Amino acid sequence: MSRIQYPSNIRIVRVPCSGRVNPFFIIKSLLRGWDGVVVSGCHPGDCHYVSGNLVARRRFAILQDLLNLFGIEPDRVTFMWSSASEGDRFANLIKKVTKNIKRLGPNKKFESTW
Amino acid sequence: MVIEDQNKDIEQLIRDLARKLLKEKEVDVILGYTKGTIPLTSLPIVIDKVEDVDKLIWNNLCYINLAKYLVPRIPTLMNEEGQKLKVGIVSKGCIGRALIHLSVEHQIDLENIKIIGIPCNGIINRKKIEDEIGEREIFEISVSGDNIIIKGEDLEQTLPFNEYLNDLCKTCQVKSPPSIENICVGECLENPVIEDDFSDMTEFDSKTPEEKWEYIKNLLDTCTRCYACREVCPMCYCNLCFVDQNQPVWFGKTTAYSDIFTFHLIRAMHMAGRCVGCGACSSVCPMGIDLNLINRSLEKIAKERFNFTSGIDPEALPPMMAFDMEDDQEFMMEED
Amino acid sequence: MTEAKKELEKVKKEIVVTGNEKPQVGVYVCDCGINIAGVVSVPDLVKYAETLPDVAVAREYKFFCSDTGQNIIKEDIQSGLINRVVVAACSPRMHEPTFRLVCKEAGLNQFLFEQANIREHSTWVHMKDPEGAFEAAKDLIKMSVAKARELKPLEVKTVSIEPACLIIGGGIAGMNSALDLATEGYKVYLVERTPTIGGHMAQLDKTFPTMDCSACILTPRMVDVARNENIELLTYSEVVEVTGYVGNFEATIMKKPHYVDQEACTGCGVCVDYCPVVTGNEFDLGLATRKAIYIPFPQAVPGKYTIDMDNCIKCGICAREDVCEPDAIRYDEEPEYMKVKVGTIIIATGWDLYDPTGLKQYGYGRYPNVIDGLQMERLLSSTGPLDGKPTRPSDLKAPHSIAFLQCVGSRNFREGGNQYCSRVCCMYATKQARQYKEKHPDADVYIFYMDVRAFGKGYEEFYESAGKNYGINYIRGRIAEVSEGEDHSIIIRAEDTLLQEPMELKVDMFVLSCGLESRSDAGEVASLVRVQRSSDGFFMEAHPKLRPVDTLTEGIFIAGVAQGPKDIPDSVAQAKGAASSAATLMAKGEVEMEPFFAVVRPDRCIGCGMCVENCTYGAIELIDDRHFGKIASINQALCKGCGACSGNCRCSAIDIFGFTGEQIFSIIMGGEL
Amino acid sequence: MEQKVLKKDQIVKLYNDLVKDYNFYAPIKEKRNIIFGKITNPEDIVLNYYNSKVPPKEILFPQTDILFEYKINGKEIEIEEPKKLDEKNIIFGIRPCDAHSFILLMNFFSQGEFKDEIIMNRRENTTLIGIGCNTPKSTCFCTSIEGNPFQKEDMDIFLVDLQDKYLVEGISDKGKKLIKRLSWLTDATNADIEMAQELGKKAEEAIVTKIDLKNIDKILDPNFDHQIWKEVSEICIGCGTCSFLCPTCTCFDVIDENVPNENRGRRVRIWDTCQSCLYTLHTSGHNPRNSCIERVRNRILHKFCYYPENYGMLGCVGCGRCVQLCPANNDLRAIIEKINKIEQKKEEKVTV
Repeated sequence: MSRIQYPSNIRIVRVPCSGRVNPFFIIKSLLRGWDGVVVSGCHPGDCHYVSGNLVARRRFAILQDLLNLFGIEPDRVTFMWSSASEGDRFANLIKKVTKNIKRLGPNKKFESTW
Repeated sequence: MVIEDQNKDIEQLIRDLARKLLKEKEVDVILGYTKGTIPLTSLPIVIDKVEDVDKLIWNNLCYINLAKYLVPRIPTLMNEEGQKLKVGIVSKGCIGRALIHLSVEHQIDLENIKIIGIPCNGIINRKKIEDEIGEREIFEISVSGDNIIIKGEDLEQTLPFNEYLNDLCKTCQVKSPPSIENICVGECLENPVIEDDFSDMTEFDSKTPEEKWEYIKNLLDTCTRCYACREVCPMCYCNLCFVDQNQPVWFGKTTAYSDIFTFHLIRAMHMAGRCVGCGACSSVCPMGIDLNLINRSLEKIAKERFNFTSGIDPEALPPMMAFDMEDDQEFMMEED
Repeated sequence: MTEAKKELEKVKKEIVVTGNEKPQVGVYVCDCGINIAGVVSVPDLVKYAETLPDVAVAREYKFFCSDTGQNIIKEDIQSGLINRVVVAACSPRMHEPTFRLVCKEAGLNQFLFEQANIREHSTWVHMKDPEGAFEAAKDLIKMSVAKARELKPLEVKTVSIEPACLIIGGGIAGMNSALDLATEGYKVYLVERTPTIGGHMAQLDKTFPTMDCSACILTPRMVDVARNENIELLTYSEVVEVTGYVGNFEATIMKKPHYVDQEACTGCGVCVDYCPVVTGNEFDLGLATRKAIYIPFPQAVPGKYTIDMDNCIKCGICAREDVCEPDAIRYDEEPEYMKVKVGTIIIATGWDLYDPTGLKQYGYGRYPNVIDGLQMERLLSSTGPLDGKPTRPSDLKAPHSIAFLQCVGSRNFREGGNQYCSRVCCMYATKQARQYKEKHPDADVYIFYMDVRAFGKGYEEFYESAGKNYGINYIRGRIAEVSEGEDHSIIIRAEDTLLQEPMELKVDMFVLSCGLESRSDAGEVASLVRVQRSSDGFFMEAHPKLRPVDTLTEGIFIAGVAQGPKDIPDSVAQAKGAASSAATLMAKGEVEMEPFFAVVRPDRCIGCGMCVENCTYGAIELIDDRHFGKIASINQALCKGCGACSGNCRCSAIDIFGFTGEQIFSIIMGGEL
Repeated sequence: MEQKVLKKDQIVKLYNDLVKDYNFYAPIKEKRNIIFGKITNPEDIVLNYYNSKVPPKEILFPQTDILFEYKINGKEIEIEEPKKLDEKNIIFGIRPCDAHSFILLMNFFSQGEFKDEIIMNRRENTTLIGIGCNTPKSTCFCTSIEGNPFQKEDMDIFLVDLQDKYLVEGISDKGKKLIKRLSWLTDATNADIEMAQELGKKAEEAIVTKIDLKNIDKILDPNFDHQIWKEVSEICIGCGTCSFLCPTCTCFDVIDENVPNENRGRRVRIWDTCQSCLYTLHTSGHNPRNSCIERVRNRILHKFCYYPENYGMLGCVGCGRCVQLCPANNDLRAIIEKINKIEQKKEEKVTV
């Protein structure tokens, strides 16, 4: 967005709405060996699909709590709101995520690569 | 009143109510517990005759959540024409909660059920006893006064009842099923109010992610993936559990810790706001894995995030079935 | 058979893909001029793509969106070389429709196409890190190929369109859209929150650069709107809910109570004479008064009266038989709600003037003789409170000297305010200065500016003549602060940046040329109709160049300043554009919906009902299936494919076409670590 | 003298002697459970145990068994076979019932058209050093399956616990050879041998659970549709505990785990159980064993009817694990008792 630069070590998977993001996607990505997962959706109230992000927010709140319970560092999985017009914000958040994950180091807890 | 006497009273209550329901043809069968064939167990039983009522018992080893027998996946309680029987179900608090939650999720019709409410006085943690006794065979377990008496070969040991309760029972605030008009008989709770500070979780919560990871790993890594925890759980009624799904095969089924971990993590995810805290999963685990920590945490998440306790109100929607603009979102990342 | 006929036959040939055969993926990596090729090596990307599983062919071209580029893809499809298409280029927002059409025309199901966005997601955002950009582009291609291998053909679904349009906002933009659509024969519901249409333009006196009278050109249009049979004018009303989707929106409109029966009121105005309550008149920005029972201004449409209940003391005088002959007063009126079905929606909610109170250094709100540009407009207006003989507020004397300050609240990167240029202030200040000089040729008029932007037709000439023929002093410089001198005069301290020297100037009146802002409730409107706003707060267009009146929500258009600051001609042009876009959609009578809706796997569904509760659109219900018992069932006409149901389903019993579990699984497994 | 004596404090020596050439498995306590684990420190070996919770079949037939890994390079497919198949194993402390289960397992894996070479290989390389059960549990019923707590035929070397020492007897050639290698073992005295015989008798008497399995296959065969199956499955919750922890159950599932875009993957064998509803689910959606009724029936019929039919012996070793561990206390002993009470149908009815 607006060609604002952000770190090149993220890969984007397109989904229609943050509501589509099943916890499977997140866990599978970690199992696959990705060092971190980011889910980005529209701000509450601005959901293109009215309330998909609110449904998702509850799901993510629970998932985040459980990841925490199971001893996964909270910064491995990040949830954020960022609208289509907030290129700056998106870039800043991605920079922050990258910084956080670099601090954590490689994701070694999930050894499976299958 | 000492535990021993409470048990006698509860047993009497069950038998009286069961006899009455069968006699008055309010129900076709009674689902309850009878004495197990080996120590540290009880045996679920289905009776349909008044003369069998005295087989029904209550002790502190009635750990199976009988609500499980009513979910559609286990369709045995039918008459010859394949119609559902009207069932009277002996219900401690967590069975009542499970029934109510199952009705919220459209799995059972409460109209077909009579909840025989009893004031549960706690379930003994079998694992703790086994740990205590070690490699010696137990022949008999009984409750005397406020103590558990264990007898075996060259063995007689007295253990304080309260210390050997399931952790979930220690914090349980719904000992009798929540009352529903025309469905409940016996002892039920009117409009239960749950107030819980989850102080038992404080110690665990204060651990670092690394410590938690080690703790949970140590807890789960003996899992043999027999899925007894899932099968005994009244809330696990899916046709096809996520772990068994193909197209695609999301998660591995091996005993590698990643796969074990993933199964338990996602099962916990699916239990959030739904677990009724009966502890049956821990009681039945052949490897002795105690899932109470996860179950308590699920209750905590539901309560603290969404002010919801499962299986209390048949009209209330569990957190994952609803959404709210005003939910907390402190976990969402913000710019610095 | 002639060659042409043969050619035609070839084009007609349909490539049958069931989804079960081996995928043959064609990967087309676009240079996009230098946008992509300038950062990463496209030939290397092509070489890489060739190594990916099931890739039959990979090619490079300068612009695959061009005719030649499209034909390259078409030929590969038609020759049977490929049955899946991946174009690695720009955002699918940009060219997904283009390439889908390519597939369709070549006889391949259009949903067997996947776009890898290596421009917006790689070469643009990692421009300074070409190596990283190359790795990212490789992965994005790999992930797209992985998804493409799992693509299944889908059928588009068409839905009929209600030939009616809801227009929110009755200013000059909304009115023009309404008139155009109504003339074309579409039903229009024009909703305006104030008691009259006309909007801000009604407050203006003359319009630059032609100096024609705003009211003279606006009022006839207002009357046209009121008279048009196809337009249902809903003034003093607000849209409170919008449901549905393109072609089939349902809007709930609240008609606020006027407390005066609008049918019965004859607009005679006797009540106003009797009303004992005097309050500030919004229309004149508090520079004049009105009664508690009022019409906003004499030419208001409809010219019926409204009681302002916030100020009414319910004395009952206006309800007296001798005051209101038609007996139109209704103190107990309640809001009315009506539901309308429309196929399209145009948002023309306009703007708010920047409030300069926060800029303490300019004294607005503290010194009586500091006013904003819109107040100046009312002072100059012949229909204004002073009948077009402007005086200054402190002593109601005509000022001898006036200073204007430009860019108040605009182009401001430091002290709050807005970063954008409001586009109209240079011209309106010039116009106002000129108007004042016309009336008081001997007055001293100064305009403090950063630079004058006179970009429109006739604007530069207008500006030139203001200096040359009217003697208006343009001073390049920003004002540091103002203070109040004796007799409420304003002392300005500034720097003349052309002369590079500080200056002090005493004037009788100081006008702040405030910029335009998105309406304070734009956020609520955005939520209501589910469109997005850009970071400046204005509604966001689907594409800044190519789809300036569309929003990202199909069937919803934007017109006028709601989209961004613009002058009257631009607003009207955009309004007509929005009307035309809406009409284009409605003229087709039906619209193709992307078939990306939810599907239930009945063997997995256990009927817990979670999805039913999660679905905003009410698209899911539990049914009793003959074979599977109680299961969820999707109403595809209502489903928008957001996937909230699918994300929560414990049984994975709901999938979303276009974003199936298998496809996303492949993407996750596809990326290189 | 054929019989030797191993002092309990010599077990460390035994381990040290053998660990060079063998993977040494013995009972250890992992968390709260006794299991057969690969020993790295001989101090970990637990000798005061009834039996392991997870049967030692796990060593032959691991719950997760990677059959091979593969990679595709263009048109070439590289297959990497499992390693470590030729490693030699010793299972020390295996109980007679579990040793007998190895016979049952190998019946399945090595007979007939399809032979499982991986498992046959492992079995070939495994030596069983068993210990008799001086104090059987109340749930043990090996004597009802023609076995006994001191049954030594299925072992390579058989030990009897004589409190501070073990009486060591080589049974198979493999076992005898091994004993020869352990030249430091001292000879047993007559008193030791007599004491062992005494203990054997006592142990056999200590088995209190007696179930009548004499005619069970004949009763089961014609009663496939008997209403007793509804009765005995009513409280089954359908978990797989009974079969996962059964030393004789051999069902497995084969799963291919692929990394779709990397052209590599592996084939994994995991335990499966006939108690899972998915076990028999057809692609069509039809499931011939759709409820616990059919599934419980299958388990009983398999062990007590089909297995005897196929291999001439009961498919159960009487270890009692399923009795102890069933979460719903659906006691196999009670089920057999009920089956035995089924009135034998008359001949002519059976033939219909």
